[in-house]
Amino acid sequence: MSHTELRAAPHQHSGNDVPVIMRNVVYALLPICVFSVWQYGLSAAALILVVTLACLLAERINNFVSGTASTLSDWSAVITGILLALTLPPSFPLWMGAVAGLSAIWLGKSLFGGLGQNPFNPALIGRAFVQAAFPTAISTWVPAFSLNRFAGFIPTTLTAPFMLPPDIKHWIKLQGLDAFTGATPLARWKFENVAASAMEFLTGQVTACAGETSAILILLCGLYLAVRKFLDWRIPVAVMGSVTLLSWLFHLAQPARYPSPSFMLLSGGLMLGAWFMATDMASSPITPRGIWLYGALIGILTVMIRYFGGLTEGVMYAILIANATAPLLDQFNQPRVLGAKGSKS
Amino acid sequence: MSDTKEKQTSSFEMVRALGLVSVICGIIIVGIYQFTLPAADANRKLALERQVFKILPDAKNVVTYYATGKGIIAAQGHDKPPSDAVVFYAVYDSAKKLMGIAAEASSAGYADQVRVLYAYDPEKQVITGIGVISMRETPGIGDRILTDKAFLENFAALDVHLSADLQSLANAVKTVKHGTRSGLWQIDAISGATVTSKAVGRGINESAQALLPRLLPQLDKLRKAS
Amino acid sequence: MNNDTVANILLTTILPGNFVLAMFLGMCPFLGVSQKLSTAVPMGIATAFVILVASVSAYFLNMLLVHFHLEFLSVITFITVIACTVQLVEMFVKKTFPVLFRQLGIYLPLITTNCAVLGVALFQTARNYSFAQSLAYSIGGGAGFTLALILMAGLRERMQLSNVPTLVQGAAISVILGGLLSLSFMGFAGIGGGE
Amino acid sequence: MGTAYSMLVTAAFMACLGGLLAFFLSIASKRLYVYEDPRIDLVEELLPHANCGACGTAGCRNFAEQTVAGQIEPASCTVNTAEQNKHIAALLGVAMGNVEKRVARLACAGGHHVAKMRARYRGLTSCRAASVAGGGGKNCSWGCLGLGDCADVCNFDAIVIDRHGLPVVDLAKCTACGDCVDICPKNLFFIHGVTKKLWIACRNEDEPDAAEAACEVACTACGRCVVDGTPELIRLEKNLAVIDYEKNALDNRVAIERCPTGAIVWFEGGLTFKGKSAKKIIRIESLPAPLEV
Amino acid sequence: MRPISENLNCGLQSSIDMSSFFKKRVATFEHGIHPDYHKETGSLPIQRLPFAPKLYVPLSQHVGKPAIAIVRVGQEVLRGEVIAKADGMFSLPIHAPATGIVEAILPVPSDSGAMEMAIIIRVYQADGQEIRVRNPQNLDGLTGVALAMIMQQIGVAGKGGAVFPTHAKLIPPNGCVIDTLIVNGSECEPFLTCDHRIMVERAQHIMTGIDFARRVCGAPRAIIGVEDNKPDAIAALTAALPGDGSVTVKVVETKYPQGAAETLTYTLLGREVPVGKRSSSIGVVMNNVMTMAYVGKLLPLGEGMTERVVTVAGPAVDRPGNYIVPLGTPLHFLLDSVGAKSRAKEVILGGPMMGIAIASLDTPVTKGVCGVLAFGKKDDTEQRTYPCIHCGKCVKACPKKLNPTQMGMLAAKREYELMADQFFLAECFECGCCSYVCPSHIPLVQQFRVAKSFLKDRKTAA
Amino acid sequence: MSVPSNFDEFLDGIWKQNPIFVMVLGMCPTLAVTVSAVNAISMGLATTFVLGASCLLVSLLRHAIPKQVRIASYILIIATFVTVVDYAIQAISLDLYEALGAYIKLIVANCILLGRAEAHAAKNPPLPATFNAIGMGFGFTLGLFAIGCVREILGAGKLFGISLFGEHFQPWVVMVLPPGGFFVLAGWLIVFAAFEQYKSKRIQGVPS
Ligand SMILES: Cc1cc2nc3c(=O)[nH]c(=O)nc-3n(C[C@H](O)[C@H](O)[C@H](O)COP(=O)(O)O)c2cc1C
Ligand SMILES: Cc1cc2nc3c(=O)[nH]c(=O)nc-3n(C[C@H](O)[C@H](O)[C@H](O)COP(=O)(O)O)c2cc1C
Ligand SMILES: Cc1cc2nc3c(=O)[nH]c(=O)nc-3n(C[C@H](O)[C@H](O)[C@H](O)COP(=O)(O)O)c2cc1C
Ligand SMILES: Cc1cc2nc3c(=O)[nH]c(=O)nc-3n(C[C@H](O)[C@H](O)[C@H](O)CO)c2cc1C
Ligand code: SF4
Ligand code: SF4
Ligand code: SF4
Ligand code: SF4
Ligand code: FES
Repeated sequence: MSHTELRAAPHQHSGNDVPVIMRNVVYALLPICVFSVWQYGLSAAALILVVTLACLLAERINNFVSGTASTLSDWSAVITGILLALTLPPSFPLWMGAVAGLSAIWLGKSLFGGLGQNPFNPALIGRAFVQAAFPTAISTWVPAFSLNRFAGFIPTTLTAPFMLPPDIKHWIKLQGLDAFTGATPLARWKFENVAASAMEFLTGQVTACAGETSAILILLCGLYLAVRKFLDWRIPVAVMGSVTLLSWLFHLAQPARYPSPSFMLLSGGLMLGAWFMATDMASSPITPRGIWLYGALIGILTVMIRYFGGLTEGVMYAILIANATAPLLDQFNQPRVLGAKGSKS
Repeated sequence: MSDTKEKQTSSFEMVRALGLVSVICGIIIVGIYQFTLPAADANRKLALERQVFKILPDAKNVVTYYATGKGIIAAQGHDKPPSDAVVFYAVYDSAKKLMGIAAEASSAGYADQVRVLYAYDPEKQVITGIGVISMRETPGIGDRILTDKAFLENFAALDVHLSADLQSLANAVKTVKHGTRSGLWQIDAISGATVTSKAVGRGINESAQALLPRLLPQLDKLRKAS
Repeated sequence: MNNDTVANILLTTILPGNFVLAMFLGMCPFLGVSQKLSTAVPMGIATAFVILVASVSAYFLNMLLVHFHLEFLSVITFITVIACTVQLVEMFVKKTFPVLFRQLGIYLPLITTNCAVLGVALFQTARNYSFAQSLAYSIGGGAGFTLALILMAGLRERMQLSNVPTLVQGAAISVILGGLLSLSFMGFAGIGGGE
Repeated sequence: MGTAYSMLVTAAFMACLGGLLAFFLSIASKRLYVYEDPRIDLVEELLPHANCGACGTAGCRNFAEQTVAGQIEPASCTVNTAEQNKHIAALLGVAMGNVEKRVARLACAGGHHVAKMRARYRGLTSCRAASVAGGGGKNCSWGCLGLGDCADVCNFDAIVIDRHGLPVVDLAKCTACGDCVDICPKNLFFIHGVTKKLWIACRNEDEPDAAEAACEVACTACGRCVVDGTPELIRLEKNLAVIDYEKNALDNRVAIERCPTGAIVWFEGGLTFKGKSAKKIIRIESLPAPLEV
Repeated sequence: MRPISENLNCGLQSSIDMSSFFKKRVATFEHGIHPDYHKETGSLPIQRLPFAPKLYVPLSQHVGKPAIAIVRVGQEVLRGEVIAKADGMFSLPIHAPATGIVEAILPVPSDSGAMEMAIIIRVYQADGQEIRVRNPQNLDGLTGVALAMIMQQIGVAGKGGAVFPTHAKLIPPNGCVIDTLIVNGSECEPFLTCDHRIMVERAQHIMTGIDFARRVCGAPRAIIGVEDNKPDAIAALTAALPGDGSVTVKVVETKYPQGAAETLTYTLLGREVPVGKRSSSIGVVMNNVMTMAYVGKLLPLGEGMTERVVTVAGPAVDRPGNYIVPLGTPLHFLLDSVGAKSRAKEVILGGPMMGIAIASLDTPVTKGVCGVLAFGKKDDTEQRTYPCIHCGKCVKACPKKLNPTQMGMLAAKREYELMADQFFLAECFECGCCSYVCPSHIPLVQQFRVAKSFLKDRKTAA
Repeated sequence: MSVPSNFDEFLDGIWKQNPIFVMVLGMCPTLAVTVSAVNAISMGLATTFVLGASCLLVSLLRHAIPKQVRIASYILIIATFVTVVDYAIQAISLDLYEALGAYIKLIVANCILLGRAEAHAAKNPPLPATFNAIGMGFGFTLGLFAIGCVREILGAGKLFGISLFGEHFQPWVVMVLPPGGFFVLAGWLIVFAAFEQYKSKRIQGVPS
């Protein structure tokens, strides 16, 4: 008989390895993509495709430069791409989407050493980068369910690279939606004090980013991942819990000024953020107590920025700032070792 | 390096050395200050006039005044405004006729203080234009207050007439969300740059509230001035 | 006179107008002393303390300068007072906490050349802050500096355990982290400002 | 206000300020004075800042303190260039000290081409990791696993793993820091003075036959070196020849000449010599898969 | 203390609806994992394995000092005869596992890969191989150390894995009062079923052993903890319980590593073993069921330990089952007998979670070997490892509530001291839950073993 | 000291000890004022002047100043020259003064200055001290300029205020915001590191 083999214990494995987890996240994201394409048409489809390809390209180039084997097969760059695309407005010029994808992977991930090493959520780094770089384009909104959405692209989509996107007021008029103000529900609330109804949110009848429109769908897809233990349920629960609690307190105190918890939960990127982006494991804490605090911090910051900040939406920045605190949260919330006295390591 | 055991320096030596260096440095600074003062002042005056000409193109002569609680005084001869004074500039045309008042308004914008100069027409009691003195707002967003035609329209005749008791503005100047302007005293914000727009409105309101009640009763003094 | 309320100044200087992340003050210690939490925290606190002292002394010094019409001496007098304060603190720490001194040794003098300290003195004067406002400004500035330093230290400790590519190791990765932190802090825009 | 006047005020103001601060500082510098020998800083500056501890102190600063205090000789820092150490000695006016250069020596010669494997280890590329997983799979359980932990920890890049999977120490680069000694799970590295020339490159304590079956260059405890070498220099212990370096290790190359496997070697001029009767191994490729006994 | 009927009820309940979610949950600890159990051999009765032509009997089959050989090469030995004597209190004698002749005293491979001294016995194939030498003694009224000294003579070491000499473990350390003897029947490792079969077939021996053990350690009560996936064992034990209620059976959740001393103590008593201390400091001593069974069987007869029950299983084994194996049987013979040798690629001593893969099939079965698993060719593509993605699954799996993520990252940078000083490296009992769940296939436990081994070497060197 | 060695001192500051890319000092102005190339150059030259002048003075006075008041005196000297520059710029161009903001005054606190004064000027004769200081200053200017160019080109589509890509260019606003400063600096640091690595590989590649 030839060589026996020596491997280290344990000799069994759960079978849920990185590609399996990542692939499942992609599956969970697909329904959201499909819904968003149905809502916004060709432009949304093109955007999702281009951003994802940009992410994959960036990842591959990075492999090439650093001389490592291809890491595309771990699927994480696909998630980054899809999530990033879902947080951009459907009318976002494709070239800017590509910039977002490249910066997400390079700035947010590769520079730190790739998979798992990134302290910030790469997709959100990509979005924050383009939000800071192209602030006008990223706050230009188009109506959902416009009539010709499958007949052609929104004019801004095909802007030539490095050029200013054209004005789309005229195009929106052509869609027969004169009343359209181009404001997201959050902006409408913040500046006009009009809160959209829960029904609008649940069915996606609002103006917003490609992937933040049907709260119920996101919730279902997130639940799938939570049930299969591919994400840590504590994070969405902590985020949604703290948002509900805080906005409920504010709402009780001044109902006219502060909207109801259900509005806060359903509007903007909260659902997608809580279920898919705050849960990015690389940039969130690992210890159970750290995770609860992290989720709560995201919730609190989101409410604070929405209520008191200059920006209308705060989920992205809340997650990024909470990412920055994650190492500290971990350090100060080490699990209590069985048999150790006290609560700290 | 050779004497390894340093000896303790006496206090006197230290005081002497530091004192001496201080004095020398002080004198150098006074020297350069005095030397550059005229050029810097000239520069500042030039800059001011340039600004004023932008909002009151026919201006010929600009005179600086201080509006204090006790009345208005010309800045000439004072090297420092009295503590409660509001600085403003009386602007005269080539016929030496008072053609308007210019004053500075400032308030916190998106990134930093936004400082604007506005022109006031004392006859009509309206603001007739604004120019930016300094700001660090985001290019492409905040700096649209300089370029956005619709926004500048607001200041073609922004109503700042005083209330009956002459103690405050009849209607406080206010920046409102884009597309919701409903009074002549309101400023229609730039969509996407609301923060900066509000800073402009807030600054003008503060400045006008402080300046105009002191200024109006004494207008004649200015008319006669030149 | 400036009309910002004390609370607004405090909030603004800590979050959206963070000295390090938005105003670029005190970058050198931010990049230099943020390697480990154990040195970042004392450094942050020491700096915050010096900022406070500098702000108070600058306030009174400025009154003196204004009285004598010597405003043009502001830079030189402020910085001299700061330098001496730092030197005193340094001697004090060396004498009383020799262990801490060994850890912070080379960094203490750095506080002198920390732009944040002089920056507070100069900005509060330029903005005509009252005493209370100056105090808020300096406390907020110090707290913001410490906050940024601590966040950075946490991130950098984590980076030490990651596989950062060799090319990026060292200064570059800290600068990038600083950039990303700064990008995140843009989310606070508008908090504490106006309204 | 005249220029002269403002000059005067300025001068007076600055003088007061400068004087006052200097006064405070002078008081403080007396009250809070801590004496520290300035030479410590100077010496530290001349050190390599490797903080490796090879000199036996707790890092370079500590070394500087100790040299200044005369407790340790400058040459004890083996990482530094001799040049720099001379500077230190000159600075302090002390003797350089005469510390023999020491290097790490490997007590195994069983590369893949001469030593058999029992099992194939799969997992982390690390000797210690392999060694905790059932010993690493080498037939000789004392032998080098060749996965390069030592090369990995050497801060001075002094170790490379050769094509037979054996670490080779670059004597010029090795500073005797001892990291490789600590890390090797089989304890195969020893720090030795370069002047000690005799060396047993094997640690196999197995019975002679088993040892030779496991590795072609193992020490078979045949005792020829014991007989040939200076009396009492070499002895046999647990099926291994052991050199007593207390008893003049410099001696005698004859001790190696009749060794049948070449387990005892002679270092000279940076080269390693085997005896004349040692088997000549010309194989390059790894040995074939082992047969079950 | 529970009445017997309730215990029975518990057992039945769990046999009907094991993972019943809505009903009252069985006692358990926090974290841990639910691997695939593969307990098919649990229903097969124990069989006897033939004697190998040569037995390799290592002198060190327990932790503590190795025994000292008292036979010469060429000497004839009888089955049951002492062939090596104990070297002090923390040592055990070795008995000849078969009648035969001492062929040599040579080092043989051990599970750690190192060579260890062993007495090699050529077995008389014609012999009937009954136990030839016994040394029964009067045990009546003996307790404490006196009983322990006699217990030492039968050479029983812990069968739960740690192989600590049982008599020494049972003597309470100075100042400790033992209030509970926990008998560990959880057998949480996948594949292994030898404890299960022992509980089913030898319940009476177990009870006798428990009685002796309680007499040594002075514990007023004993609790047998059994996982709820072994209803027949629970029923058998319950039926054999002594009437006075001093011994009880408690059903615990089937979860890995339920059987580890710290977790089982926590499950049964809610007590945590303090960091760095032994369980005796909280009044508990724990023994494995098979240890108890052997004590119960051998002690009254004064017979030495010459064989043990071993689970032989795994995908590459043709006739898996539980076998009584003479100590010293080399693995190649064992695997040949069950029809596995030609297919086995990887052979593991112990269970798949904690067992050690062995390098040489010459390695003999010793007192601590509870299972021999043989795996065939694994798919040749190595399990690809990824960098740690910070998923924290390991943190949420570690039954000791350590922080494997942090330790793993530190280990990768060789920060071993930091792991020990700040992250309780020494507390890791190497259960393998962290590696099992790690989606990046990071060999965490192995890293921790490396760290421990490094620190230990450094300590001995210093 | 011969002229070539002075020249080496000068080059050292520009390349081997470049204050921005190698020593990573003086970060505040590096990040704050580099939104345009002109600002960057002006800031760099102002710093160079202060650096040169104060190092000269410090070197001249190096024996006259007691150790305990060393730092205070250096600071005084530096602050003097900073004030000089401050007023000089006010006299030259108010626009520039506005653009550079408080950072001119903050040159005082620029670590490079005190560092040079302490580490070099206080230990060396005037000529090499000044050369070294000016070299550093130019190195600093170079670094600022490199960053300023990128930020102006991407952030405004211009260089030295001249539009490069026509009026339809979409400026990358982030470049003129604080994070952009960090990113561009990091980019240059990486380029610098890559270059050094390439160089050292080349040297090692030569058989010895
Ligand atoms: C998960 C997620 C997170 C988001 N986070 C932010 C954010 O932090 N800030 C932001 O301005 N927009 C964010 N968006 C987009 C907003 O929900 C919203 O559409 C947009 O910000 C409104 O733009 P305006 O306030 O500039 O008009 C996010 C979208 C998603 C899907
Ligand atoms: C990078 C960036 C820069 C910004 N700069 C400005 C600015 O200079 N002025 C301003 O008013 N708002 C600025 N904003 C704030 C947003 O545009 C904000 O959404 C807007 O002021 C809200 O008002 P809106 O309802 O008109 O969109 C900036 C936002 C970002 C992300
Ligand atoms: C992870 C782990 C799992 C264990 N599983 C079992 C088990 O299933 N059954 C068992 O009897 N002992 C198990 N043990 C050993 C026990 O901790 C304990 O040492 C043993 O039950 C003591 O009995 P003994 O001395 O009779 O062997 C395990 C230990 C560890 C660390
Ligand atoms: C539940 C879950 C959520 C994820 N969320 C994100 C995300 O928001 N952004 C992202 O770039 N990658 C996300 N990923 C993918 C992956 O974690 C990410 O690419 C790593 O951060 C890369 O190191 C997610 C993965 C999972 C399993
Ligand atoms: S000498 Fe030791 S550490 Fe080095 S390769 Fe051999 S076994 Fe590994
Ligand atoms: S690790 Fe070993 S080879 Fe490397 S320098 Fe230290 S002693 Fe020499
Ligand atoms: S092996 Fe150690 S660290 Fe891993 S889960 Fe088990 S006890 Fe925890
Ligand atoms: S399970 Fe693996 S990948 Fe996840 S945190 Fe632990 S070590 Fe990292
Ligand atoms: S330049 Fe160094 S702290 Fe500002």
